[in-house]
Amino acid sequence: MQEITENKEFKPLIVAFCCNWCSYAGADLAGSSRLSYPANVKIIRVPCSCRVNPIFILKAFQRGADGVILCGCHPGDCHYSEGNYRTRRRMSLLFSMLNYLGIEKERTRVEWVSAAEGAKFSAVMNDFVKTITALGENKKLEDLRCKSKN
Amino acid sequence: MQIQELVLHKAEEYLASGKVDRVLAWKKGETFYDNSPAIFTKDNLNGFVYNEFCAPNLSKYLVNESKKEGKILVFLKPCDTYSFNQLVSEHRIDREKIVVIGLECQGMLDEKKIYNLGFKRIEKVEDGLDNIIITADGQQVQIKREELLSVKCVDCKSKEFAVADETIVVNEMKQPDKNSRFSVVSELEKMTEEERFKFWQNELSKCIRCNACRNVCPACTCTHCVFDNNKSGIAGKANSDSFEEKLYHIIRAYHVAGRCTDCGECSRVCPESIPLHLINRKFIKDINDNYGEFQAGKTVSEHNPLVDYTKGDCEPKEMVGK
Amino acid sequence: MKICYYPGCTLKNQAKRLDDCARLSAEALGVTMEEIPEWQCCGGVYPMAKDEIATKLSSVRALDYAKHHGGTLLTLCSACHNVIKRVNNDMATEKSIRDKVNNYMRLDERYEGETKVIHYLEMLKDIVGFDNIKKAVKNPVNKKIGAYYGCLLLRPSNVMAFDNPENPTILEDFISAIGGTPVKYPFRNECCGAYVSLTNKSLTEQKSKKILESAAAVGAELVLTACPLCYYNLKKNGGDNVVYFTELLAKALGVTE
Amino acid sequence: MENFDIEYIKEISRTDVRKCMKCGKCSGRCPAFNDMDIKPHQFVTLLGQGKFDVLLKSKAIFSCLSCMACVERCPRGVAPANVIEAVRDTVERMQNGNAIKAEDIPPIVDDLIPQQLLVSAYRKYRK
Amino acid sequence: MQRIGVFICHCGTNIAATVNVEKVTEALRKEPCVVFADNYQYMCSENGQQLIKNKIKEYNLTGIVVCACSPRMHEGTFRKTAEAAGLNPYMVEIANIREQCSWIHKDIDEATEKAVILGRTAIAKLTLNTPLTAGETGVTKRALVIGGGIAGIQCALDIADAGYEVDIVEKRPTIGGRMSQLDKTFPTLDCSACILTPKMVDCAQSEKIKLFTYSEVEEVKGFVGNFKVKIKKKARYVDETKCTGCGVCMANCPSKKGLNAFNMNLNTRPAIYIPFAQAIPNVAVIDPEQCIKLKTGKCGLCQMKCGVGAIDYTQKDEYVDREYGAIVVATGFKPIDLTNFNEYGYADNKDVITSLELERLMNAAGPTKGVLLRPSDNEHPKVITFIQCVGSRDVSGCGKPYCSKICCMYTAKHAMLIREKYPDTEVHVFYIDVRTPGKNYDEFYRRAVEQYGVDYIKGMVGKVYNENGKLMVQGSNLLDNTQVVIPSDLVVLATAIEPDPSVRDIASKLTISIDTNNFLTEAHAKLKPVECATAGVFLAGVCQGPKDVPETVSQASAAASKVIGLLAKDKLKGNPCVAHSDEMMCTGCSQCARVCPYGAITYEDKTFGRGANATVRRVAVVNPAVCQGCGACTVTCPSGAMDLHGFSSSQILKEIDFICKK
Repeated sequence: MQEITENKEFKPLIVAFCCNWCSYAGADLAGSSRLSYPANVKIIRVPCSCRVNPIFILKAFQRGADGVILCGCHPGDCHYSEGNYRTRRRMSLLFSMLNYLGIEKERTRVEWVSAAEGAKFSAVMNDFVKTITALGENKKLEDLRCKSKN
Repeated sequence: MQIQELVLHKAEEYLASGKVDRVLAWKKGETFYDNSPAIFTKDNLNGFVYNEFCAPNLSKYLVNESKKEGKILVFLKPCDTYSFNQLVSEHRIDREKIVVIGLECQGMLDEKKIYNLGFKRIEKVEDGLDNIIITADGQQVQIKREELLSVKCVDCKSKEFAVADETIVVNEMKQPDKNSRFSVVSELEKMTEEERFKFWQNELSKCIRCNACRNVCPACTCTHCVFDNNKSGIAGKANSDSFEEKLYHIIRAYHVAGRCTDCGECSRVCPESIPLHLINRKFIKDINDNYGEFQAGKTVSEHNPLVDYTKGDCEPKEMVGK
Repeated sequence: MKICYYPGCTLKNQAKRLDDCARLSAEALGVTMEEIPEWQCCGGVYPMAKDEIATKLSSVRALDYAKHHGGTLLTLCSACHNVIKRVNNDMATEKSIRDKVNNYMRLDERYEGETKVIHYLEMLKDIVGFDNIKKAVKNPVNKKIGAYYGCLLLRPSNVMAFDNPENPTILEDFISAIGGTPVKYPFRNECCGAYVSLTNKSLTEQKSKKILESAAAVGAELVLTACPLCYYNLKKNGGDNVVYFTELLAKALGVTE
Repeated sequence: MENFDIEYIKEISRTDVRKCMKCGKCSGRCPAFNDMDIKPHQFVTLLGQGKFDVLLKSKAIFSCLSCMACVERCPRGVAPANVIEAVRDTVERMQNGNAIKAEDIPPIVDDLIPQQLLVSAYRKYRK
Repeated sequence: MQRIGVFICHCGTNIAATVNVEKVTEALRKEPCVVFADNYQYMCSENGQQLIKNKIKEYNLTGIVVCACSPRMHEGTFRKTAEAAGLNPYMVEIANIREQCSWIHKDIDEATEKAVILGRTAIAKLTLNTPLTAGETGVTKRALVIGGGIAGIQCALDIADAGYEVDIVEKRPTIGGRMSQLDKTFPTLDCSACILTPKMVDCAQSEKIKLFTYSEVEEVKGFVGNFKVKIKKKARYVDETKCTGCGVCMANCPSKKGLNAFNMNLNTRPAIYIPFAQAIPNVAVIDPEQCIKLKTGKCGLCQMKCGVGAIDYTQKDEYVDREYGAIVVATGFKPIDLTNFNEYGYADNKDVITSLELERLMNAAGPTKGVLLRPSDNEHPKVITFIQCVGSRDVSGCGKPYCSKICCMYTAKHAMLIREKYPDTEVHVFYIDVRTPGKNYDEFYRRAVEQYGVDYIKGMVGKVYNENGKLMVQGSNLLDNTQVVIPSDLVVLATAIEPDPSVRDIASKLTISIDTNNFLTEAHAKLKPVECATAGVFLAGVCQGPKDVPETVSQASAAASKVIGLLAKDKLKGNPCVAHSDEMMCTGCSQCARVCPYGAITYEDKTFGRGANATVRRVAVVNPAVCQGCGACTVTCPSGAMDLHGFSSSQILKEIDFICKK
């Protein structure tokens, strides 16, 4: 049980990339509906989930993120009609590769959140924080130079 | 007639007729194994060689060669032809300027494996098809070819020419077993995350960032590589810690994903013998398993699994760790 | 093929005919109903309250046995089917019930609603196939028959998933398969009065009579049921023409007199 | 000892009465409607209003046939039958108030009565 | 070196109650490049904006960060403010400290800390911003209206009236839509055809309007101002230009058993038919499923009888390519399928009908010539019971969760009309609530009760069954707490409506978002009710949400005014946040063009260097007018040559840095 007590102290840093049209609006709706999620979730707005370069995700881990989540419109609802389909392939392959290299598969996630799904956004973030908290700190993809700035 | 002579004849014939101005082939090096890519002209065919130590994939050299004036004859082994097609697809080489001669390949050899047999002084290595005849330390031994194959040839993907204007094949080439190619990837997949992490941590920590893999890779033909570009945010010339090793290899593999033909040059040239092809092959396996079989460079094509998609593609969570 | 079968107490007693005919017919259609050992009474009614655990254990025992013996549990009595299927749904979807039941039962492997519960009629429709029954019929029934579904097979439809709850057709299809002419009447899915017949006979009488009148109005010569309690209530209230559906099946197949 | 109150009924009923939009379809469908002092839709309303005593005095809890017609047809996903059963369970558990006693049974049993009926009635009317 | 001003908004107490704005101001003031930082109660107010403008000038700011509500709310506002003060509007960054901070966190310290981080991140991003200027594109001065119901008709007429060309694409053989099936309209009870058909005729006669009936939208390409649409004209097997609509073919057609969809399948029509007398265009069409000639090769009677030689059995589907500046979707609705509601006996009883079927039974052009006769035996029904909310407000999964909005009013209309025409008829209405918000609506409903004596019963029907030829309607009467059974001759179900199923396909072709009920999503529920998130696409009618005729017409006119506003422009200012390729790094590999959904990327052979050193390279070129700025190309580009203005890789990486900075 010691582990769990330790984890309680640990507040993971979550970087969430949200597409401007659906998921960022979903996050706004979560806000206007006062549906809370932990403050350690920080959102970066991108025009479309397909703007997210694997480099961004790796960089976030390097800088000390413990979990990275990418949110976009539901497949079929992309504002740019097909961006999220590309995201789906790219991230499937990237996350599969990260897992192949031994990175915990729970650390990366893709979720489709529409502009109407404020409740889903909040639920997803709460769940992701919970998952990452249980998983513990990101040690496998950290950059010690960045950590030393603590 | 031996294949080496046939190849040389072909080069001479084309040069003499004026159909081509230059020939891209291999040139004999100082030792028995270090044959390297070279340009030959009508006046200079010195050191022309084709034997079991001609592993380098010549396709990539055409990127620069085809920019120059005149026509070029290139010799490509079956696996090299895929890289050639891929580069044509990406408009990196000008097909019009090139004559492709496909060459028989029974699998190239790895000199390290010969040295590992324990010889002190190797005098001669001869190709006896199934067996390799080595004369060393005053004796002659025969070793099965499979045991000496270069890492890139161990799991040969195909003996078929994806493209060739002519071919030179003396002995029949045996089609490789398709299924064996992904067996090591599958084994790695079966390990736990921790085991895999250890495996790769150990392998990638050997990386000295010599960039040999990148320089040899036929898919890496960017004018300026992102790793050399200060604006990219990931520029870096040395591995300062374990993260950068991973970053470099993940991003490199990702950048060639869907375009990598699995030619294995990266692993062949790695001075630290890191099995880099296992990273690329994982992408290929994931693509095959989830988006349908795909072989980059099989044809000159607009398609690539990373630019295509279907509406019914699986979700990341359905693929990761499966 | 063999399927685990849960008969239930009434089928061992008052409704023996329902059971006997079902077994004979199934055998003739190539299905062996393997009665599961040491089954216990399902309780007759599904306990709806959230804290009802003990009353569900007998069903879970039967379900767990079937899970390890083919994965399917066949029922015949409508009441047993309703109780077992709904308990199974609780085990699959209600975490608090699932945990409590499993804590109590201490099975080698947790039971989480894995077993598929099918009613004898679903077996006829999906495993044997009504077309094959049609082919096997020796003595076509040749009567106008009103199917009486009652409540238990159909409702609640989100759990029972048996047929369209307001416009079911499976019994009518069955009737056609054995050579009868199905007649639809509006009260075929109304309640007969159920267990209230023990304490409020007039309510049951009123409900049952209405059903029988409704069937008679469309010219039904026989009324079919799958439930011993419906059978009783209807019989008690003038339904001399009420029969179990398996009785007709057995007759049509020529396995009984 | 359990604390029998309105919350107790709400808890064991496994249904959310706040979802009710007061359309009355449950009562429009109920086959035992005329035998009920409190009607199906009223059970839902009274539970929502917290009228514990009124619910406990209901006789209708013994008329409900558990036929599930009200549950089936509710457009809002409310289960009036669950409320009725929850009230009945509470009444029986509170007072140890069994609606039928063992000695009541023999006189009403006839030759044809199915076991199922006795078992069901026992389940419904005794705790 | 930039000179950045930071403006922190209290948003009244919306932000200030949870975020210590003073602390945030202090912290952000210390950030590099920041020369000014202050907070204010309402930054978006006139005074707040003035503050920003003053400080831009006073401190000679090169960029501003506003820590306030979501950029989706006021990014545009602050960009305009900056522009007014002489700053490039794209030198503005917003830190979302309301929706994504103060509103979701309770702990002041935690929220303040997060606000500081978000502010720092925005400042860091801003240090890499560059002034951007929007490009311009031309506008094709023609609009497309998809759907030829009252919404499409009104919209097209308004656009045409402003002098612009407009095409209507209608999948059925005639325009008119659902309204053409209605008998009378509430709350005035005018005859639907009388008010609709003149508008239909206007459409046909307008020089500006082109009708594509019996046609569908096959493919949509392009973007606002420049849509390219492929229209499929289905084969009518009748030459539209020759047919005079005389009807001789119909009279002679031997295959007469096709269900008449216009009459809700209550009667039949020949294989060659004109949907109804006032159809526009008044041209026959052959149903290929039913036509003997087309199915067997034999017959050909209509061709023989046609005086103008209009019949052409060899006609094929045709495709037409058209260009448009704007598109209006007005695809309308249909009543839901009643399979899940058989407690009302619709499947088993001919005399249980939907309200739309009743419209046809009451209409003079309907199957009964306007005499109300019940379908089973053509008798006058003496007792008619209406059931409201059939499938509406149903969250059980059987029906629709929303209120269909029109049923209360049309039921009152039906009840009233029946009582007026057949005073000996008894009319009952089961209702849950009567909803009549609208001008003269409640008065209308009350008239049905007070003047016409319609019996409204508060309660719902549980079962409808046939007993001795009477339809027994069993329901509750909640006001006297009884269960009633009304023996009726006709039962009318106020069936819920849902968007026409074709809308899904249209939505995906136009990339407009659609909700779980298949209604199209407007750009803003209150302030942009007829616009779509996709620029240049507008909505009208029930495809966006349940509406009655007056509301549909208003929305259609609103959409038309938006279209006219768009077409009136000669140039459209684009979004400057578009992709651009660094030609020094581009290898010309062509992957980017393959992922571009807009075809905005092309390649050029470009000469680099001079004289002997000159080399020719193939490089990507982005058309900024066509690019919509999704960024798909930036990730596909392995050499990092492709980047996106406003969301550049270095900006995003900087944001990551600052978010992760501990």
